Amino acid sequence: MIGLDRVSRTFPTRDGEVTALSDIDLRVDKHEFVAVIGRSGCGKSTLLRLMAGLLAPTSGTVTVDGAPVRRPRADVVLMHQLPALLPWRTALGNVMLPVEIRRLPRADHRVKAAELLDAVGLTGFHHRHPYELSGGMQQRVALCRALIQQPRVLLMDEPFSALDALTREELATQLQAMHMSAPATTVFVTHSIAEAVLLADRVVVLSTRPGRVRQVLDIALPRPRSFGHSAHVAEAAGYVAELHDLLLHD
Amino acid sequence: MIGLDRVSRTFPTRDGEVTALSDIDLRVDKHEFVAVIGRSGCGKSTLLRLMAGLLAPTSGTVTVDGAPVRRPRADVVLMHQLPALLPWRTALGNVMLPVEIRRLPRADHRVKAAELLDAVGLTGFHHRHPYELSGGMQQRVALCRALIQQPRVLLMDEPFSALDALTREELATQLQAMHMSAPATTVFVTHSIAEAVLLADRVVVLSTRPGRVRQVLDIALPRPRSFGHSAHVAEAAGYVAELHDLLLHD
Amino acid sequence: GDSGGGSSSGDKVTYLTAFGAVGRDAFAWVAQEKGYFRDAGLDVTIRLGAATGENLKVLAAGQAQFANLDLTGTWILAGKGEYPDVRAIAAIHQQTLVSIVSLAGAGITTPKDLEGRKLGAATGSVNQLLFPAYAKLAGVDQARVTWVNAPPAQLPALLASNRVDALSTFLIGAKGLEKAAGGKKAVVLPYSAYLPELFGNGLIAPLAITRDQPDLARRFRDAALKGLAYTMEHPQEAAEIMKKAQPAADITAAVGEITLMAPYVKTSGVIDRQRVAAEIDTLQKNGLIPPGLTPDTAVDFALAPAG
Amino acid sequence: MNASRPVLPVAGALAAIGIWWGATAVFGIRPLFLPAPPDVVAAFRAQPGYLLCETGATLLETVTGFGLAVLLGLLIAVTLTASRTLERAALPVLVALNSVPKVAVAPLLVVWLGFGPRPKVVLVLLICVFPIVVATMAGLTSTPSELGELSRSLSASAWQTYVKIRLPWALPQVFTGLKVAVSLAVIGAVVAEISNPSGGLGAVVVLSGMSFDTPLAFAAIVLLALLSTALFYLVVAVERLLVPWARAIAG
Amino acid sequence: MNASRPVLPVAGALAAIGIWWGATAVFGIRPLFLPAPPDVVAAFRAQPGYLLCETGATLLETVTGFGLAVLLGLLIAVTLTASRTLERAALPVLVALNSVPKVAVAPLLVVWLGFGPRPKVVLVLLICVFPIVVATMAGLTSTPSELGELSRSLSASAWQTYVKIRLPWALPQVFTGLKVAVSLAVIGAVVAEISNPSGGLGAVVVLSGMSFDTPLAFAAIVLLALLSTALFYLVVAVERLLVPWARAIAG
Ligand SMILES: Nc1ncnc2c1ncn2[C@@H]1O[C@H](COP(=O)(O)OP(=O)(O)OP(=O)(O)O)[C@@H](O)[C@H]1O
Ligand SMILES: Nc1ncnc2c1ncn2[C@@H]1O[C@H](COP(=O)(O)OP(=O)(O)OP(=O)(O)O)[C@@H](O)[C@H]1O
Ligand SMILES: [Mg+2]
Ligand SMILES: [Mg+2]
Repeated sequence: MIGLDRVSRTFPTRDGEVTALSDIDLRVDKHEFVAVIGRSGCGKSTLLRLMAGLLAPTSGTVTVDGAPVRRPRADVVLMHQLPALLPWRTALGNVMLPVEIRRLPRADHRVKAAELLDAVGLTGFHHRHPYELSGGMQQRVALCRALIQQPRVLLMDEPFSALDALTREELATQLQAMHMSAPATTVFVTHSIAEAVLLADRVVVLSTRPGRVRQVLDIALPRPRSFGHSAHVAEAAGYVAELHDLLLHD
Repeated sequence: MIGLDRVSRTFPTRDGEVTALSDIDLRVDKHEFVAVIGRSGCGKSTLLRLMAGLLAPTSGTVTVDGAPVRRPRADVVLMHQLPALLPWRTALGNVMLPVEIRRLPRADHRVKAAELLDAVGLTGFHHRHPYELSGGMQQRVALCRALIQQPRVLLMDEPFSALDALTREELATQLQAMHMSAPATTVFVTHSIAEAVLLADRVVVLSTRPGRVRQVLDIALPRPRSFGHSAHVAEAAGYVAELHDLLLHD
Repeated sequence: GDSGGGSSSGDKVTYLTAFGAVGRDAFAWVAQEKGYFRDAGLDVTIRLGAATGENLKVLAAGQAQFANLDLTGTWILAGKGEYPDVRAIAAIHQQTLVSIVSLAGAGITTPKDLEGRKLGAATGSVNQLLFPAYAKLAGVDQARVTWVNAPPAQLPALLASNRVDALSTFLIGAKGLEKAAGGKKAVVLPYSAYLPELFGNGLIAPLAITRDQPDLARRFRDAALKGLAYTMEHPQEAAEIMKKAQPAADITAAVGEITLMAPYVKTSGVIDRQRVAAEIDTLQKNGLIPPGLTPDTAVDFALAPAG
Repeated sequence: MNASRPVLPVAGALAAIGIWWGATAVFGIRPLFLPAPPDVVAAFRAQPGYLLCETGATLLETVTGFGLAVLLGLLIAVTLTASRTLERAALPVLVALNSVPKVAVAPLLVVWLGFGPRPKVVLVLLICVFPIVVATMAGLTSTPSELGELSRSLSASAWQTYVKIRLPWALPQVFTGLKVAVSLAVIGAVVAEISNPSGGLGAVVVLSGMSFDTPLAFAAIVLLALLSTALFYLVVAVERLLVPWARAIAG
Repeated sequence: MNASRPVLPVAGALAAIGIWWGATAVFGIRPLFLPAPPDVVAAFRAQPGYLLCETGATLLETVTGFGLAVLLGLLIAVTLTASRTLERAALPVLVALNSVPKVAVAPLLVVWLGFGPRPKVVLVLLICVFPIVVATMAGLTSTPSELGELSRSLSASAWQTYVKIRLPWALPQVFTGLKVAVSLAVIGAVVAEISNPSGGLGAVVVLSGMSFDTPLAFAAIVLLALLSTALFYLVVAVERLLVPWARAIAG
């Protein structure tokens, strides 16, 4: 579904070029859930923006469905690392933005938007503006805005970073359920190794400066998975430890 | 050192008032390290902004050193949940901002700023502007900007939220070392229970809507502590489990 | 644009032209260039004037000591008590040059033809104020004439574009109008045909000068009139002298003006008391000024050449 | 704070009038140059109907021209920011055209458009449009990069990007342009009326100036100032209504 | 893209000239109303030295007045945004004063300040200062709340807050004001010169108008347009130099 072929990306700066990503080869299959982990600044966001068609690779090619990605596609949705909410719209209005832009039926999606906001714990905050919401609340609004589009490819950049441990677990569990019932091809950047192990079919570990694929780990655990209370707790802990070591010895 | 006396804070909104914090009684002693945890939107940021003198309580009083807080004090430093970097200054320039504003000796602090940036892993990025940095890098610059002030009271709002697990651990460990060698009175909002247990003398658990102090837990572990590799691993795990339960049954 | 003389000796005075730098004002630059001012012990700075009212304000504010102004306009204002503290010290145009100007083919050959037509004039100019008197004498039903106000510089374009049928303006502008209208001949109906007692431009000074420094005024008057005499004799050279000081001036138009105004100029600058009295009488009879103005409060006859 | 609402501006106005009055008295300035406030009030009270009627004429021209300028200005700004090529080719021409002094254009407009209100409306339009274009362009090109990426990643059409994201974001800056433009609008109307004094307060200024009735001229100028201030605060009110969020996110 | 750098603006200018020329030819417009480009070029070539010298005079007045307006405008804006009370009291007066038509003020300035360059510089100042004030105030009050909190929590003095945070943040919007103001500056100089034609391109316009030399007037107007455009792009260049980050964070 998504293919990266010897992809590199550099940024020009005043004192020479910075190589964010170098020589990335990666395939994400249809309906697959791939988690990406790596140290801060290793190029995770850059990777997602390449897949989303927001950045062009300096060399190599990025394809979706075999077609080179030249610009953003309607069936690929990126949830940005920052909430990027429109300050003049309420929470609900922000979630409805893609619906309006893609000209989807409004009435249906309004109901769905409200359901999504309730599901992430924002009952009672539908009509608040972003500046009236806490950081974590804003991030959840952005999450709803991505989910309402039901894209074929979902790219998420640290979607839970501003959330407390428990909300994070709840939302990760919901995301897993959604992925099982109606799977979208998902690339999920996270800082939480446990989250990656919970959600992903495969975990891609990036090394730092320049960002390269250090290792790809298959998570062979049955679904639904859960945090620490399942029969496979030992296996899961093993994956976590392995990923931890991989990051540590970058 | 810091005292909150029956403090409440409400925000006016179009459809009535929202109570962010209600009836908070809290004392933070000199050189104490207090961690605050709670679900997203429970009022953690509001709490810190009250202590920093950026918000006035709707009722009750906030004191630092026995004096009511009416405006920001020079000896209290808040690290905001957002990086809030000046886009026209480089990383180093941003770290130097408080030095310039407080008219501290520049040359000395320039060296110190560079050391701090190196310590958080930003070697080679001193002269980059914020838009050339990744999200986690920006947050680390903001951290350095808070630390360079060597305040008597340090208020940190999710300082590591944009960082990967390992960088987080490293920085938490460094923060612990700093606190041991030159202790500042610290209030530390975090989403990571493990981090709270690692760093704090006491952990304050807030409940949601309205935010109240649900429980205050003393962490009676010897320092220096570490993540999972110490002699007290079982005790630490016990604290983590207890806090987890407290949050879960909010 | 500063035409101040090179010599630093002599009394410093500022002189305002009547209307920018056109033919009727050329004599000032001639007097400057030929050294008449210098010979009279004057160090004159020539400033470009605008409308009568603005020039009067500048005189009143003490920013200039002498000006070339429309005497009739000045006296109307003085008569209304708006600005009594100035005195004429010489006449440049013995009769008013105000005229009705239209283009050949517009069908305006007599004053009577103006009925039912649109007439343009400079906003608030004396031309309009004088028209009722003119109309009465010329037998025109002034109620049937429509007036349109416009800034002076805009008038030719209005006529040339047929936005108005005729203008009330100085006849010496007729040459320029012909040029503007693409060579069409101008038809000129001077007010002086019916109102011969009205004066045109003249030299004016504030009372403070005429009363307290009559010698200065006399020296200035004589030097300026000498320039005027030379100008009337050598229109081409006068225009060229002006052009040298004011490159935006147009030689052909200036020569045309000087030639056209010649019949109305007496280089002696004489102001006849009887005619001043007659003019004041006409102005009062037509309700343009209340009673009160006398020839002696309009003209300083000690300074004005008597013949 | 709230009790002082109308007090402060009134105090400011009174202070200004006081300074003016004091100056005329202390320096003994003649009414011809600068009439004292009572002279001006007297001039107004002599013919209030006439003055108010002319105020209405000026208001109509101003508002019509300003309204057209807003439409045209937004259109130009959107067009120029939509295409970098177009901007580079057209902006210099626009700047050059704008710098042609309107005072010089006014007579030509009468020649072309006649004596009615049209040349006046057009002059108002001409004088207003540039600040609106410049401010709107600045606003449209200041969309934060994350919002820009958002709209691109939503595959929003150019039109949608403008309507849903860039234009709302630009609104606070558009209003900067509108505030500057609205006060120029009144000036534009007056310039046109001075050049073609067939009505409006500009005509009052120039005609009374010609007849040396400076108090009447000042009465007209005071009315112009009031008109302009009222329109300015009307724009401010519309801004408060349309972009309350801008003040909420500013600190 | 880079190769086309000078091509595009030149193409735009040529297109504009083409339209102008075509219009004069097709509609048979007489040079009195609108001279064709060759007439204007001829008028320029007849006395280039004179015209360039007058351009210099206008330039000097414009730049001096504009420079003073920048200083004064920033000062006023900082003062008014520093105190809400002051703003509420003084802004209406400022708006009212600004709406007094400058054309009406020009003759008075001559009366008060004489014939030298002073009344012209003052008129430029008067006409420029308002857009700068409005835009700077808008910029200064748009500091994002997190930066506002940052400076408050650093206990920055009012002066430091302005110099280190609010003013740099406002710079892009200040430049919006400067761009509008600089083109008004030229107009202000011309208005002053028209009312007191003792030098400068405005004097050329009015004097050549008096002697019906429309091509010369247009040569002066074209020079004015060039002057204004050059100053505008100078401001743009300074903006690029001072606020490169603004374009970097916009998307
Ligand atoms: N516009 C840019 N200009 C210059 N350098 C850039 C730019 N964008 C990214 N970089 C650099 O590219 C590298 C990777 O950045 P990226 O944002 O992809 O990191 P990341 O893995 O998402 O980090 P984080 O976890 O902190 O968000 C960093 O070193 C960053 O400095
Ligand atoms: N300016 C405001 N206007 C209205 N409501 C506000 C405002 N600021 C905060 N709130 C409300 O106060 C509550 C607490 O917000 P706060 O930002 O303190 O939460 P938090 O604990 O920091 O959350 P997070 O972990 O998501 O950052 C939230 O319900 C929020 O909606
Ligand atoms: Mg990132
Ligand atoms: Mg928070």
